[in-house]
Amino acid sequence: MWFEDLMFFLAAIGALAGALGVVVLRNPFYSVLALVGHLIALAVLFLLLQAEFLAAAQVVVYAGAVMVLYVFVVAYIGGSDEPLRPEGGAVAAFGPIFAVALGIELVIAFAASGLQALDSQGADVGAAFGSPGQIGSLLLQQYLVPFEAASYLLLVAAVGAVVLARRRRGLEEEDDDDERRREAPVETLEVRV
Amino acid sequence: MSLADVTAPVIDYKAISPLLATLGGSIVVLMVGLFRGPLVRRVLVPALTAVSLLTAIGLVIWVWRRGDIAPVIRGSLEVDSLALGITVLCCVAGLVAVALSWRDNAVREAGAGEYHSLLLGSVSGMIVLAEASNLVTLFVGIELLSIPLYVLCATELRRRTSLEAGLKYLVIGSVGSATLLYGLALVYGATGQTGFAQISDALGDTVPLGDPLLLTGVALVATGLAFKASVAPFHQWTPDVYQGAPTPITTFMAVATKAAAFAIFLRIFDHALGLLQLDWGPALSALAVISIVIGNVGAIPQRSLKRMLAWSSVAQAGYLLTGVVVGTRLGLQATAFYLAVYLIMNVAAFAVVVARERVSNRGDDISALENLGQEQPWLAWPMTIAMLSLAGFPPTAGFIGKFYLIDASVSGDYTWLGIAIVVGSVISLAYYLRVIAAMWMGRYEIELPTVPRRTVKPASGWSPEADALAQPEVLVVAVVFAALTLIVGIWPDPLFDAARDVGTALSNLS
Amino acid sequence: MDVVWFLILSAFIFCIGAAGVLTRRNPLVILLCLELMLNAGNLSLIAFARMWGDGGGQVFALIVMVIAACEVVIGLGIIVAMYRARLPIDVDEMSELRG
Amino acid sequence: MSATDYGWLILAFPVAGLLVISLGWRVLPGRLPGWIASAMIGLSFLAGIGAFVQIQDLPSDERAVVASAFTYASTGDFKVDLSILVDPLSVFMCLVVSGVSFLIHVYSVAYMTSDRGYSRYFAYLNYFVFSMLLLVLAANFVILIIGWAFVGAASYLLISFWYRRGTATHAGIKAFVMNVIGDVGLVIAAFLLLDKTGSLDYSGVFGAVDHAFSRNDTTLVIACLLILVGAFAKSAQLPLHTWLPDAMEGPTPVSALIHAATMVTAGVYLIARMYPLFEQAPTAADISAIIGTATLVFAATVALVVTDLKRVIAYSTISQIGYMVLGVSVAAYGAGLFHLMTHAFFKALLFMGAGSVISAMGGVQDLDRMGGFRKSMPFTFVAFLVGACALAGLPLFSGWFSKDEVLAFTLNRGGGYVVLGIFGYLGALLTAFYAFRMVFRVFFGDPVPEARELEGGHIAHHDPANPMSGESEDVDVGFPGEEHHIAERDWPMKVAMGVLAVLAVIGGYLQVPGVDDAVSKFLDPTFESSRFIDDAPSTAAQWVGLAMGGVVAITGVTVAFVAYRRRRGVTLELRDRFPRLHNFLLHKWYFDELYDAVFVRPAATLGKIGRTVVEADFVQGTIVGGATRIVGAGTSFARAIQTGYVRAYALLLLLGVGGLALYFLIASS
Amino acid sequence: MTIHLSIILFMPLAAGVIGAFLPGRSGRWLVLAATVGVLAYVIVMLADFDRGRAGLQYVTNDRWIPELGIRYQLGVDGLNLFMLALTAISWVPCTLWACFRELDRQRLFLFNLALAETAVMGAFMAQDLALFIVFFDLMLVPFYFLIGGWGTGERVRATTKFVIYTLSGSLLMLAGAVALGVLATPDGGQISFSLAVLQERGVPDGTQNWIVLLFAVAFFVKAPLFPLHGWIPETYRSTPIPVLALLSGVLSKVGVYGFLRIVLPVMPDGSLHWQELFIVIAVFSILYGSVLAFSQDNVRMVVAYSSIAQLGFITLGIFAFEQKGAQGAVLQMLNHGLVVVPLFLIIGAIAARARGSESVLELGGMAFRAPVLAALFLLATFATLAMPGSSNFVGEILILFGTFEDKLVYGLVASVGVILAAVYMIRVFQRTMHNRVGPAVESHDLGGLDLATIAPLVALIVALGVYPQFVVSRTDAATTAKIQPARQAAAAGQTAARAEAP
Repeated sequence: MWFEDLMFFLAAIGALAGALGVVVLRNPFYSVLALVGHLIALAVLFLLLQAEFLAAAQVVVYAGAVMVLYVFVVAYIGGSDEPLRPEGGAVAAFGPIFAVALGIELVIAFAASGLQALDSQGADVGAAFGSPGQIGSLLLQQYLVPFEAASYLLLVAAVGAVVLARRRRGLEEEDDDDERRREAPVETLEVRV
Repeated sequence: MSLADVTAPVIDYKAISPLLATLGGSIVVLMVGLFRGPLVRRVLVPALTAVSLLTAIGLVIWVWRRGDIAPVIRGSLEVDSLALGITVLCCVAGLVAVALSWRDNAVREAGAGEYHSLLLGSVSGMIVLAEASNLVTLFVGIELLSIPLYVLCATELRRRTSLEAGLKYLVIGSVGSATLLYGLALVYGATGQTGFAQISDALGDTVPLGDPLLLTGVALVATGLAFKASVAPFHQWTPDVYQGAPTPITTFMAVATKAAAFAIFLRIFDHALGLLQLDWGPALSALAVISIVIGNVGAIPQRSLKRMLAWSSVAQAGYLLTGVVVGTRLGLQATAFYLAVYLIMNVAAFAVVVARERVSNRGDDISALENLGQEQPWLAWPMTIAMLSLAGFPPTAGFIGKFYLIDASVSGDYTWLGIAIVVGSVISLAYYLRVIAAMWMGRYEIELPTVPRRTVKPASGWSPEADALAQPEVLVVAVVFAALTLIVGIWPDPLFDAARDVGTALSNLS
Repeated sequence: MDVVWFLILSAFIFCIGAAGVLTRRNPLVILLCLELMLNAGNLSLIAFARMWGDGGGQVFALIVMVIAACEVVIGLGIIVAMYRARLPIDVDEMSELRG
Repeated sequence: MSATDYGWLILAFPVAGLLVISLGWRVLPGRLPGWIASAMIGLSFLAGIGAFVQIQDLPSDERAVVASAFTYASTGDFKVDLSILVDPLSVFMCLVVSGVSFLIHVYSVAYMTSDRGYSRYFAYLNYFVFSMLLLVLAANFVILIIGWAFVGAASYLLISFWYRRGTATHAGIKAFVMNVIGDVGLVIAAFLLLDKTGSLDYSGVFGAVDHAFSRNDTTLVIACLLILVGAFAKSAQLPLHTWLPDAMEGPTPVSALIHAATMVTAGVYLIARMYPLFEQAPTAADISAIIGTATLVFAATVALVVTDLKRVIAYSTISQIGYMVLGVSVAAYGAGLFHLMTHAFFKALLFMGAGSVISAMGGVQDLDRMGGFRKSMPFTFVAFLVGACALAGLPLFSGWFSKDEVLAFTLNRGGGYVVLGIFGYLGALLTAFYAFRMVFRVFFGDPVPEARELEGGHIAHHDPANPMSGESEDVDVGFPGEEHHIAERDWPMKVAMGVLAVLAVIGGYLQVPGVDDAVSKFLDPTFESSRFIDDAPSTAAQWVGLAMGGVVAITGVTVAFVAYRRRRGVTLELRDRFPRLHNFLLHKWYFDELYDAVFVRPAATLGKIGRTVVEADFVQGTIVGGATRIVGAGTSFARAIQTGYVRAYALLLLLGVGGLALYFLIASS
Repeated sequence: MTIHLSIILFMPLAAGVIGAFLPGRSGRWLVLAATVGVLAYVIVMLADFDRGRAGLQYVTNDRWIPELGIRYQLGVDGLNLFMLALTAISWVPCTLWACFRELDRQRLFLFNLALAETAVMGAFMAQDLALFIVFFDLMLVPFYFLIGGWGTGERVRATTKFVIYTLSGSLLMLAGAVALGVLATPDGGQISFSLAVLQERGVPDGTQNWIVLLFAVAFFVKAPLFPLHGWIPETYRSTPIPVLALLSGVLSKVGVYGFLRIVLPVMPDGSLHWQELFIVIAVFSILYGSVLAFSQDNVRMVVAYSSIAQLGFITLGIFAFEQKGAQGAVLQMLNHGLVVVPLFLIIGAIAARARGSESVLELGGMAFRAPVLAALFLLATFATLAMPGSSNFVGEILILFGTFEDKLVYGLVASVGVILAAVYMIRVFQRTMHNRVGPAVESHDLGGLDLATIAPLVALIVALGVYPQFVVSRTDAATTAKIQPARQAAAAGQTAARAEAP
């Protein structure tokens, strides 16, 4: 028992630290790394909650694949420190306060809730709980539709990414008249109305 | 446990056939789009898209059933008349978008195949959302609806505002869906169920009705959905995104997204959380009033027609919300009815905007409409009718729709919401009438803007000198939907029948 | 360890993510913060799943991961497009549409 | 033909004339319109005779016949027919009105010759006569009010007949508004009567008076006072008299007809007609008598000092009507109406004389500039002199019989009425004085240039000017046209004046105490139900009264003679000695100024306030502006938060979440 | 014989639509013909009308929107008979005017005119509350275009203000109407807006009160009465003359008509509850309108404010809850329309003779060169100030008598308005026709077109003045029936008060 508690605290601290790191670190590159750490910590928590499969997925897919993509992009566009600017300063100042307020509200919600189960280890479940088998059967039966839809969503996302990021004839060539394009989006010939 | 005990669920293919039509359509279009070439780009792809959408509509009519029916596929989808009705609306919106984008730059930028398949993807998302009957499907549906739209908003990559719109929509949209997700999580946590039916059973049973956990979840869910429906104070993305996005996409977003969002609004609040009406009723009605006020006052100073329509759509969302708030069958019917009306009149208006912004060197600024009455009555009349309808004048659909909504709110003991609708409509006159004045009453007092004379790149295939007839498809859309506005205003019975069928969904309503 | 603690932790993560969205101007980082918020949702989902002993929550979480990935992809795509268009990678710069 | 048929005819002829002239005004040549109009009135007079004969044939208790043409308006208890009442009173009035009108029409035929508005003039004139006859023939209150307002309208149109004169139009609007006030009074009175008696017909009302109202019943008194408002507004009695002097802006024949002979006496007719009410409400009757007396004295005093010839006559009219009002108020109906008749004769005559003098003076009406017309206009002189004698009430002239009979009746009532009677004699003294003041100042003394020219045969005018404002005349609208003929030279005028002069002399002998009293006899059937039908003064008493009247009149004339022939300048001395008094009288006791201060200015100010404060500030400013401001504030707020910064949007979104969650948390606990 | 109201109702619109598509200027003849046709048909109806009956005649009653309980229900009774006549009569001269003037976009103008006629006719015919509201709002559309498209000066601003004002009223009424329909529906009953049904169902007093208020706002704005007349000045200034004639002569009646048709019969208790307030508003409007009328220099504005006063009288008569008063109000609705239309046409003629000036400061002395114009104007003026002998006088005296019955004081105050009317109308007549020739004036007499448009109306005024019973006899029964519920309510209230007193 004590071991699990210890693990929880360690993981929780890790998760929070990672999260804070994402927010406070000025360099996006470090932010990404912080997020990786955060994700791993989360994976540990998942384990504590007997979600082995998810923990694995978290580490492999998320902390692995997705973050790598991030790193590539950051490398591509060159993550630069951002200096502070006046505009939106107010938001930057008050934002955290409101966010904290929201968090407190959530905590109150949890604390005030009348559900006894909250203050328990949770229902006693068999060893199969959270196993790939169980997840799989759920995916194939009860949650078939979301599963399929999600897979289709991946396809859509891929297409979208292609649309957005594909090198396109005409963009680079017209770099020189970027400035003009700022106020006058597209232009070739004059039109009388 | 082995695969042996995994029994594949029974799938009612007939019921989900419309969804399959759009899904399949998007794949096919994507594939066909890979073949470059003008014929494919300009003709084949749009045609196929239209076909798949029409098929979907046809299938809906085939599937159409009154009354509440057993959910298909283990309660993931609820193919009832509400879902089907919304499906039709979304498909119509899709068709319109196809027609309007035919000559649009966005298509060429994004590539016809990708563009249209994303469009269909979004439509599918809406269908899924409308049919969703458990939390997971709901969330997937919403994302499937949104993600293609993020992309489509940004497709005019040469236009800074388009990218800005995409970015803003993505960021705010993700915040919204994160909030929604957390809310769903809390609801799930409070009830231990994902299926709507089970949730409504669990209310008061496994969890007390007033439980803070549950209610906080409801609050977050409401936020997430209100965001999608662009209900104030979660509306701020709307004007910017509508203005920045390519106009055909704006049209699609404006009408279809709202339809889907309100479908799920109705399903979750009037069905799953129906028992909590006493708790969320006041909150949602407050939101409704705020949207009505903010949307209308926000629209008044706008010169950009798209932006003006965006603000007005915020107000319209407020009107629609009243139908949800009352939580009665009449409310459900009124909302469905008004969604249809809203689609008809907005499409007419947006079509005209598309037509003008392509030829006018003032873009979508209101001054682009100046003297349209004399120069191009065939564009001026649809716009006029649309504006009158939005303002709620008889004998247009808008009047009947508002009448129905007020009727619903009064019968649901929310008379003051009816008054709010009325007051909102009065304020809205200020900007709707200005548009009409611009078209018919010369340049009087519509001081011309100082916007830089913008030079226009004509979409391929037509001469900029030509008048509206150079883009027949846009003209047809405008005229057809304007005519519909009038027809529905004068002979609304068919639409009412449909609304009544829709009303037979959600059996728990009184 | 009681479930409620996991939940409280998730709440904190959620609001940290929110605070990040509000404070950072680099869209990349904002995307990261959105990830945080989604993960908070995931954590609570899994915690509830544990609490009720119901697999649904875990499946939900799994699908959320997929969705999160999709959002990231699109977000990065837009950022790249902005970069290609020589636009500043700064959300405050992208404020031409207003009023 | 029955009496009522004649009654309809009486009304029909003027209408016919009106239509013919007003529709044919482009084609009718020269003086033809005038002759048509005159003929119509003449016919109407003959019809009057017919009615007179017919009604004499009826037994004396059935001499009130009502005929109804059609239902005018009927809803609920409001039932009104277009019906006329032919009885001795109405016939008497018809005869006087149509007779005098006829003469004046004839006079006008010549008098207005050179006027561009010739046809218009006669159309108006016929319209007036029709209205007047409708008024006297009406058999119920609504028709009465219609005729009442019609004569008002006609008088308005004729006063501002020369409408390019600012003074004329101003006088017109004044007269019209005063008359409307009277109409409203009548309307309210009519309601009160309808409410209590349930009818608007004379017969119904009078029949119900005795049991519907107790004696001096408050409602009835109020109703009678309202009727008096109507009567006094029309008859220019205090305090509603101010319009009549200004009304002299109209052409002289109009002054003669409307503002001396007929319309202004309608009030007298009304009171006589309403006698059942007044006898049931003696308080009202007394008030009316007092006001009548006050008016006659007041007007006479003003007439002493006014120097405008026509205005002098106008004030004398007011004063004389005072006598009539006094008469009918003290139940001397026969006497009052008798005086009405004689007054019609001699006052019309005076106006005609004045008219020819004025036209000889080229429109100038100021006594100070006149003099010595005796030689140049002998005919006018004689006529005017006769009129003056009658007015002054010199023995054997008509005025003497009628006026002094009124006074005799008054004294006969005894009590407080004696006081009224004494004031009446005082008024008679003043009357005699100012009557001959006119005569002496106009016709005697050294001839003024105009008079000399006239003797030299010159009959044309100088370039015309508005004597009131001095602004040069706009000859487009006629008078005084360049080639305007002067009374002496044109026979229709002579005829009219001659006939009237004769009537002014002999008219009085219709009613000589002890000898005969034709008028009273004829009228008696109308007033048979009067309480005072029997207590007429004895013949002896009447003769005493006449004698006193004669003495008074002669005294007045003598004084005038002394003042203006023997010892010139005594008047000037008086003026210098009592300048305040003189001013007071000269300003007609400051009535105009008073009304201006009390009604006109406040109304104007009110209008200004309404336009600026209420309309601009409240309606447009507060109501409209308030709404717009609110919306505007909302607009600027919505714009202000729409900063374009995505993070701000996210913030608002999270705020919304927080707020919503907070609400639900509160709701849950 | 049976009169088909639908034909009357839609003939103009049909003609307008077809005319809009006919080539060249041939469309105008069609529209004109339709207007005249409507007039003819209405005259036939007048002749055929059964004057004795209080109930509806020539009823049309079909289903339109069953879902909302809205029926296409038309009918004529004494109440709206002459309103229809007024509409038909007034539209002819105005259409004539539009047909023979050089207007740009003449076909559009005529189309709007025709649409307006249909809408107004519909509002007067409708026997279903919702249908009434439909036409009530529809009226705004053509007038919005007519004022904004062909007006003068700040026309867009003016027309926008006009529409917003009126619609804010009528939308509130819409809310009220829906509430009325819903609350009147018994449990399980089908909702219905048919006035007959509503009257027989009724709603509880408490609810009636605020619903009546909503209706009153709409009708007061339309009339207009103080303080809801804010749209008057700008709108009247910029509206083209014939449109203005219709606006002031006909449209303003729809509001007060609504009181008699809907409010009093359906919500007697509510009406009673606000009676005092409405009477005060009416009386104040009379005085206010009159005072402002004679402080105006622009001839139009004088007539504008005078009509505020006139409508005040009508409202007063209605809310006197007394037969004479209501009867007078109905009569006065017709009269005011009949005098205002020619008045505005005359003002148009005057402006045409004064280089477009309408200010009394620049006018004067027209009568000499334009005697016919002056004569017609004179008659119209006398009628407007309700001179005895005009039908307006009968209307006003009935209203006053009706008011005196129970509300003597208000009646007396109101009768001051009669005097003021004399002042401002005569003033206008003089300052234009009489006095010295004004600086702007180049007077000449009426042309054939003006004569053809104005003279018949004036003749009609005179005819009615001679025989008002023609109207009264036909309206009496219906009017009495309509105010009966309110009178009963009032009577009940008084008895209750008496019961409490001792």
